[in-house]
Amino acid sequence: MSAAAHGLALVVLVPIVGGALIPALFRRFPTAAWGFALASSALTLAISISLIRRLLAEGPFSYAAGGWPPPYGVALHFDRFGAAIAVFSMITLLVLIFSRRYIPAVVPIARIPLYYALVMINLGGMNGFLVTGDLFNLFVFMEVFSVSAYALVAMARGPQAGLAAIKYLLLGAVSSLLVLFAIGLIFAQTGTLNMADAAGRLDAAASIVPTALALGALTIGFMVKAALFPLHVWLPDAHASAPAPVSALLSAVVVKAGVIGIIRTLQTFSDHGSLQLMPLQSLLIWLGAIAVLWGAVAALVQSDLKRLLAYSTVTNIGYIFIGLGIGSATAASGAAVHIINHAVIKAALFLAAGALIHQSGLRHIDDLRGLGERMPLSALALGVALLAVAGVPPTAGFVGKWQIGLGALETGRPLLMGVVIVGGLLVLTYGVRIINTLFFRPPLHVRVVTSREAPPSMLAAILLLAASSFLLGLAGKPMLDFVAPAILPLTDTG
Amino acid sequence: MRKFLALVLIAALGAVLIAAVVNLPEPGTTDSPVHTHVSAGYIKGGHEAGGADNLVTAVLLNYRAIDTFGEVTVIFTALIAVLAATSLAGPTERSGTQNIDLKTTRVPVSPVVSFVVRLMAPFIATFALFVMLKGHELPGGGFQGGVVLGAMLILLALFSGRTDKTDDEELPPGLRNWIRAAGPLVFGALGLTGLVFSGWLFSLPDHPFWREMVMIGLELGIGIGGAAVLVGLFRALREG
Amino acid sequence: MSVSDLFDLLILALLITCVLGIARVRDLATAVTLFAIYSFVLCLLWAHRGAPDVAMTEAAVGAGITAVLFFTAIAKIGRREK
Amino acid sequence: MMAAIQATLAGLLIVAGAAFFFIGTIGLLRLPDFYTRVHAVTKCDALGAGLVLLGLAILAGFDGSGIRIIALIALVLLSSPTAGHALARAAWRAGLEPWYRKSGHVGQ
Repeated sequence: MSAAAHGLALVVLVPIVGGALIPALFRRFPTAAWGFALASSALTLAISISLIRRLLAEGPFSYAAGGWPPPYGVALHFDRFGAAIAVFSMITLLVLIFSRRYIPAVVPIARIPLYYALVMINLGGMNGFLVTGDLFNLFVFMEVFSVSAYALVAMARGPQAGLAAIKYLLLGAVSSLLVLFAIGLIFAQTGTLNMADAAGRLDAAASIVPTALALGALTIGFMVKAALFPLHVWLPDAHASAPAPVSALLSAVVVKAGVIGIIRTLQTFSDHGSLQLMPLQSLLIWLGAIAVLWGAVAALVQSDLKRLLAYSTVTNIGYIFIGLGIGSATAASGAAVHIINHAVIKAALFLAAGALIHQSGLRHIDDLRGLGERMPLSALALGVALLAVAGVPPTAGFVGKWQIGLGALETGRPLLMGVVIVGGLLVLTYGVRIINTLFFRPPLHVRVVTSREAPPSMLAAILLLAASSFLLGLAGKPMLDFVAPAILPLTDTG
Repeated sequence: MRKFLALVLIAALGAVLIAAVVNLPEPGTTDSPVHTHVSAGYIKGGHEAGGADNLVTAVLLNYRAIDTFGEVTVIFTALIAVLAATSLAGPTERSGTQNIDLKTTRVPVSPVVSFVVRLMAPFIATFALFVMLKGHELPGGGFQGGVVLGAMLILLALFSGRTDKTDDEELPPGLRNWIRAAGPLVFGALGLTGLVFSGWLFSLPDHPFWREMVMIGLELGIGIGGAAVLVGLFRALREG
Repeated sequence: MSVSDLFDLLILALLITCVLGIARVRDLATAVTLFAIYSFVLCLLWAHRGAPDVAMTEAAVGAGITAVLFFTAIAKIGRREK
Repeated sequence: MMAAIQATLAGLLIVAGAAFFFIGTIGLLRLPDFYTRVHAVTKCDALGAGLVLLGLAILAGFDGSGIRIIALIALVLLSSPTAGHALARAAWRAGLEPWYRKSGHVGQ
């Protein structure tokens, strides 16, 4: 039992307890909450890096919370999908750095500690969701990050954010109930909540009907959380009206929980002998393909920058699901890498857009003309991230999309390759349009002329993320190799 | 038309749910997996290993403590969420004009009700504490005691006849935030003590006396924290 | 069918009646009252099925605190559904 | 002998309590306005539940659970009239007019 394994429980414990402490500690000094949140997320990041080091040395490992062996206790499990917690912690850290100057401008000062508490609790819930090996525990941590996400959306001022938060809350609550119902069905069939144990015992269950329905309910529930077409309706409103750092967090990190949830579902049910996952996977391909095209076209017609970015998330979630649906080693590892790469790119996009909007006070794309001259670094970061999200080589967005397209060709689906390419071109179209607007059009709005470059704390986060969304493309091969062992068990399902 | 569509959707969903449930193993039969697998292990080992006569408490605080940690976090987050969302009005509109209107329209509290509520409050509080402290032996526990305590406090806030004063005077605000976070915090403490005493995070001490003490501490944290959260929700909704 | 089963059936019928009522009424205060009744009946079901822990929580939260919270919210937004 | 008396007494009390419940419920359905219905329903709670509980207490004997039931009776006797009072008072404050017979119909 090396010390690193305790980290599996600590990546949950540290951010949540840190978050719970913030309102109590910083009631008198609201702005000081920033430093504390930063410190505890840095600690979380350090712990998750130590977990990855152990993973590389020894392979996947488990931790029995409370010392109770599974299936009696809750087993936490760390595999190569779980390694995403390091990236998510990193993004949360950068979002927190960005928030330092941004949040006091949009949140009443007395509520600032609440914002930091919610961000930390959200991080803890995400980490718990990613590392748990237990179905009910999965649900509990899903609730932790969902409830905090609803509240974070509602933090923005104005009735629009409130309505968006309520829409998000309603759909999210229905999806949570579906997941809970499915967990109940699985428990009634197998008598266990441990995922590995349940996977082994599903075959012996008396009837296949509840098992199949549990699979369906889990898939639909997680599809809502992942905002896969046609269950994405909550996403554009929520992500467009939330404060910029919250949009970054939600689009980059929180929707990925739904994707990981589907991966865990496929893992659990892939052992089931008589249950064919084939129809589910072709459903995922179809929905993913529609999502790619729908998201790209809807983004093209948006005039609001943040709404456009929100639709771009719909597109990218579509890509990931195409990859998972194809299920071949090439495509699925591409999808897994795209989970990470899109997280980095989308965080860069939303933070850069947030900086532009915050400094100029304008959010319509046409109003932003010529802002590139006034805020060169933020605008440049937005441009790089836009190219990355379109999948221009050698940026980070290219790796995943290329692999997914390759996988489509390998499995004899040239049409799907076409969808991947067309989607990329559509994204490139609006990307170039925005870059053109920012840099090569004369200013139209008077506020553009008086805007100044974002403060250093915002710039640091934006530039780091934009640089990573460029450089991660060069690290494509090692990343693909890293996720490959985790993907293998998924690939026999097809 | 929309009504009809909704009806069809609900009926389809209902049919699916019913189809799933009727195909489940019969509830109550001794050989269904629910009773033979993990639960059987709890029943066999729960008393000694779990350290509580009430198996529900043993599962909540011992076997699946990390789940309970998540649950108290959700409760705490719900309060934070409501507090955050009530800032929707923005800082300028929050100057008590609305409250003054409410006060003038509010019916004064009946002296009879106020007297009876204040007469019964100590009994309810005693019961709530009893439920919390005895949760490891009898039905009950932190969550149950907490909601009873919270209900009592809300009842007092509604009827104590002190509507002219703000509730802020009941507890110093600094302390209030600590108490609201009590649930997650006691589990944080459990995480660390578990590591010190038995080498696992979220584990209870092996010694029966200390285990009982830790369990009571957890129940009190869950209960008092939960009650504070409920009162906070009530206050946020009334004033926010 | 034993008396115990009949009791369950009666409670289930009451639950469904309450839910239909909640869906039909336009007055929010009535809906909340019906919801409190629903919770209380459900509490009986929990107690009868041997889950006193859950029954106690349901009685306090469902029939007590949520009703108060709902009424507090209704006091702000008005009691008629638009 | 003792047990028989106990059981008979308890049975009588429980039946009496049930009768109050029955009458109270009829009152709830048949009485003309809010105030009279509150009047009927409060009888259900206070006397109906009180008598049933008293019967149960006699059946249980004066050990732990019997004493607990007595405490319950005290609570019911306190809370039920208070609830009735609060309901009627709220209705009155809200401006609900009590029902009374129109003068032309008196005595019919």
